[in-house]
Amino acid sequence: MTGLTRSDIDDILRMIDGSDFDELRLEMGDLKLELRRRGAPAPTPTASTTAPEPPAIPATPAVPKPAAVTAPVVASGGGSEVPAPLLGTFYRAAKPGADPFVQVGDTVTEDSVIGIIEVMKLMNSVTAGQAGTVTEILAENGQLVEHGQALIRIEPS
Amino acid sequence: MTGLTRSDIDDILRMIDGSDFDELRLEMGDLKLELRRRGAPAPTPTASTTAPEPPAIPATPAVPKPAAVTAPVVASGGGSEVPAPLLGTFYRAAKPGADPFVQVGDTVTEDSVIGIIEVMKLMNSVTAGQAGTVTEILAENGQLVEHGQALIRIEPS
Amino acid sequence: MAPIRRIFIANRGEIAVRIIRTARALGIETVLGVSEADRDSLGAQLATRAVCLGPAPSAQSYLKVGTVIEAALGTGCDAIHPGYGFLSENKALAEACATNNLTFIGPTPANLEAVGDKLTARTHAGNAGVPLVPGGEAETAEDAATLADEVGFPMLIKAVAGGGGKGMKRVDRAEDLAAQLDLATSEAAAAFGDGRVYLERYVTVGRHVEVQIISDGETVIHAGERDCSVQRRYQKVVEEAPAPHLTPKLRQGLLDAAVKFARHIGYRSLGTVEFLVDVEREEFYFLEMNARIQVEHPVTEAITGLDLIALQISIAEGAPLPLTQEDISLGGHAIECRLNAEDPARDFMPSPGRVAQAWFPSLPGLRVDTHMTPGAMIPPFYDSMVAKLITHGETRAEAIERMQAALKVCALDGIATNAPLHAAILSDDAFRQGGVDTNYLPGLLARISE
Amino acid sequence: MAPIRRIFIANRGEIAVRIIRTARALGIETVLGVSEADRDSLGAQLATRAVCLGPAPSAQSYLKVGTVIEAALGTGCDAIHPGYGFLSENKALAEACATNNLTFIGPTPANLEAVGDKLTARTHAGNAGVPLVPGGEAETAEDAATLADEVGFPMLIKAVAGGGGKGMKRVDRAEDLAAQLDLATSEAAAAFGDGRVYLERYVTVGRHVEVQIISDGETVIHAGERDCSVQRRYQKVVEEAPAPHLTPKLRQGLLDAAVKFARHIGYRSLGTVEFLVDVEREEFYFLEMNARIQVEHPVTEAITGLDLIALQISIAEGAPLPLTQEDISLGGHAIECRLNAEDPARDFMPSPGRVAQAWFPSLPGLRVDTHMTPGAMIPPFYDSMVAKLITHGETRAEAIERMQAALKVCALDGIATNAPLHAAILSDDAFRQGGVDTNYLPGLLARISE
Repeated sequence: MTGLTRSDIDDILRMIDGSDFDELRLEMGDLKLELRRRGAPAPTPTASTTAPEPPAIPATPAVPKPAAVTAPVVASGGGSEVPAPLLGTFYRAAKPGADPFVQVGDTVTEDSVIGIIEVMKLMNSVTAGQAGTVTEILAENGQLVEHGQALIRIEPS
Repeated sequence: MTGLTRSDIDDILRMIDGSDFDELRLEMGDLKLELRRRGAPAPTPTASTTAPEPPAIPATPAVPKPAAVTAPVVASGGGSEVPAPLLGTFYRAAKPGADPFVQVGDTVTEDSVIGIIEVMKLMNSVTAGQAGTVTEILAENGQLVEHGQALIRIEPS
Repeated sequence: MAPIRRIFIANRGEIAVRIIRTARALGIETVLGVSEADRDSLGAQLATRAVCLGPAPSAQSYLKVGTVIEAALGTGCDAIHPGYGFLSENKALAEACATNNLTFIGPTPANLEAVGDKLTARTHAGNAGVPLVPGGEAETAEDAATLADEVGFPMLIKAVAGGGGKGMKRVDRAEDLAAQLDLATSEAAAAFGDGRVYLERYVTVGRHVEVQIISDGETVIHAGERDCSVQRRYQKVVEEAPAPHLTPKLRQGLLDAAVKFARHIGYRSLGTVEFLVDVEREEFYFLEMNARIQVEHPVTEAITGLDLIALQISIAEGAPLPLTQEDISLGGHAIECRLNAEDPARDFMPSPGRVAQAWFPSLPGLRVDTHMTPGAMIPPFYDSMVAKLITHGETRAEAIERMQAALKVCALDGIATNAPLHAAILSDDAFRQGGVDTNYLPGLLARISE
Repeated sequence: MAPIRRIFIANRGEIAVRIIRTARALGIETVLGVSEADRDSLGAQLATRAVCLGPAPSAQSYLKVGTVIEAALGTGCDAIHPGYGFLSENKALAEACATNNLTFIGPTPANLEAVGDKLTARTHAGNAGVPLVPGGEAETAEDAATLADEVGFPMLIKAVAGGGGKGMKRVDRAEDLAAQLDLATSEAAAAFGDGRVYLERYVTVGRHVEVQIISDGETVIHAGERDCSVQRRYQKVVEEAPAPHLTPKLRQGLLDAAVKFARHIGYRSLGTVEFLVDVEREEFYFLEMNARIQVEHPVTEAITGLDLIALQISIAEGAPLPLTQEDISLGGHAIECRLNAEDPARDFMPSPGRVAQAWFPSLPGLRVDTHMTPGAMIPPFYDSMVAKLITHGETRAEAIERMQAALKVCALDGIATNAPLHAAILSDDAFRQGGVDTNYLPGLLARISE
């Protein structure tokens, strides 16, 4: 069988434990996994009373993609996050005063530059890595970002 | 299915215990596992997909009862286990040479005596606690059983 | 008696781990009897085997003599170590061991009888010529009133079967006597199943000093004294050895009295004779004898270099003491801080729960006895003591300095502890000067809360 | 220089935890730079903050000078502690610290230059009048052959930029020289990015003895010597202090030579001068100087009572040494066993994985430096050393006995470790007699495997 092994579950628990998540639902083929943190509100978002979404088979809005699993910060409110490829100082624009590379609402392609990370005067441009719409800017301009830290969130198109 | 063994479930329990989660649901093929921390609010049956409906799905053999979460030995291969109500020496028969109280295949009722536990010359009879058919004898005759140790397995009728 | 090969530990927490430590060093196997709440405890992980005695409440697990005996026999143990508290001074357990061919790692049933009932112990002390606080038994309010006339107020009511401050009441005025007597009686009955109490003169300025006794039944020696005057509600908080600022005469008087008492009752095993010391008058009074290993034994181990648990096991095996009084030499000064899972900011409410971080690195002169690990669960059913920090230094000042460093460096997170209280004590001038009495900590707490 | 308030630790494992320990005692904050594989490590949990430098491979995380500097600046640190290994002796890091107004907790860039290149260090030693093993640089096989004619076989090829046994080759016969030279060159190039090698006479019977130097740049003192002769493939396995059975004259000669060398190069910080000692001839030769804290520093701390990391920080802050040579007094004997996650039964194959149990209780005279906790993951990317057990006793025999107890009592389960090897060494007569040379451990291993 192709489902999760015990050590997978172990890893998932650890990961979730260290994240800001309150809840995880995972469906893989015939496997379904749900986790909810102590004190977290009961799972209302997906298919409950006020949700206008079609309660069909969940389109897995809250399920992180495999790539996000190993990132230090995983998706929390839908969409995918673009992680910092290296540690350094994050800049949203090419130079002070210039327009930011991206704003919330912008459409990006895989190759769109979304920011710059400076390490010892070396500038490294960061690309979106996927096409979609920018829904949130997560990292602060001019601040240190760790390797793997979420920079922006994209709703994939 | 070949998936989880009892010790896997034990491990998962321990893991969950050490985490901040109150609840775990796992379905793998024909196996469904639900765990809820004692004192955790019962899940509001919201999600259409995974809510366990007892009448709809009569046989959920691998799902331990909530109480089983804190019990030392949980269900593993179908059926329910009868735990030792106290530590002592377990006897399958009323006296040496006598017929055992129960054998595999026997039908028992809630009040059927399934064995005796001796503590300091005091004999304590152990009842099945539920009606069903004995599928396995787990504890050895004349040996120490711990508090909560599984004595026999019963397929509930 | 034959060498012990497998010990059943009828206890929990840090003392279970402490016993396992010495057993491992001696190559002795261990079986730990645990309650349901302690299945995953460090002791259960470290013991050769753990068996579940029963549900979490002590009365249904740790306090069941029959279950403990059954578990020890069923797991092939040849001895039982009772630790402290729980069944450690329970004569029925010691007797059941004898009838079941198990070695009880503790004193004889007769010893337990001689000191278990505090009135009996008082009588023995009197016969042995050891000074006693004026007082006696009181079955009725009338008895108590008569006694009060002889002895004078303030008085202290104590449980005959007691220990650990339970059933203890201070009475300052005659009009309160009857009510407090009732209260103490019912507390004692609840705590020990024995409602008998006795009364003593309450010595208002006193220090709690106790002497470590080691005896194989023939040779009785001492391993110096400990000062446990820093107490809150009769619970020891900080202990140290040696007791600061005793005159050589007073110290020798205490040591001699303790040995005399132990000899008088034919004591065999480790034990501790507790005294109330009136430093100004250079006088002391017998309080009681604890017939078990003591929580604060590490400070004695630190200044003597002994392994008291190893000695206790060796005595239980029937071996003659491997050392004489002359072999005991005291070096330096040691202090113990009891870290409790309790919140000083909330009137020391217990704070059970899951420990996030538990880190006790090796610092110079620091010893830590604990069952805490990252992720450990502190169940709400038992004592709130979760770790003992012990520092040893060449001088008392060095031991204090090392304890202050330990409190700064070690981490026990996720629960509230009384570590801030310890930091306050260690930096307080009166404590640093040394020789405070049992009124000290309540006074400090009052000053802090102002 | 101003007092350090927040240290960036550019390291991992037990030494990161060790640095945090002293920082906590001093009230200094710490930021630990971790790789992805070390996110959950004990150091990351204990540091005031942890930041992820990059992926697991060291070349992409721990070895990136620019990233380390950026991370230190971005987290508001005012100093960098490089630990040992990784960037600890990297001149570029020390220089980048200087240009970025960060205090490098280590020697000056000039010091690193003087000892980083082993040929340069040899030259300095010669100029300082410190004895050297006959040898020199060899760029070509012809150079090497000429040198061999002068010096004689066996010879040892060493990497100029090297350390830790990498690029080291023993050559016994002239016909093997060219091939081994090639091998050593490419190993050195792979390990250090610098393929230069040099040759020395291979002293067949020698002990590895090193001297701990402490210097503020003005006052140069030593803190005694350490014997690290118990080695396997040039990796130290057991270390001790003081070195057993040295004559007072030989010991003084070593200590004086080390101080002389450190003074000659104007060394500032902690450092260690390593010597090869020919005990029979009462001679010794300079090997190299390690310009950093050493793995085995705890044995020196045990016999001196010093906190070397605290001294290192204080020197980096620009404070004059708070002690003179006369203040250093050596007491007792200390031994360190390096516990590695490796399997002696499988030719010491590394055994990374998840630790089930990690329990190192406080035993008398035992210190444990470790980043292991129950459930800790040992990643496969780094050094296999997972804990250092250090015991201190009044005598060498007592230190050995205490180490044997520690090996029996402590638990590190779930992975294979070299603990059985340590037990074998400690019970071996030759080791117990003391003063074994660097051939000892290979010989013992051969005897065991027979």
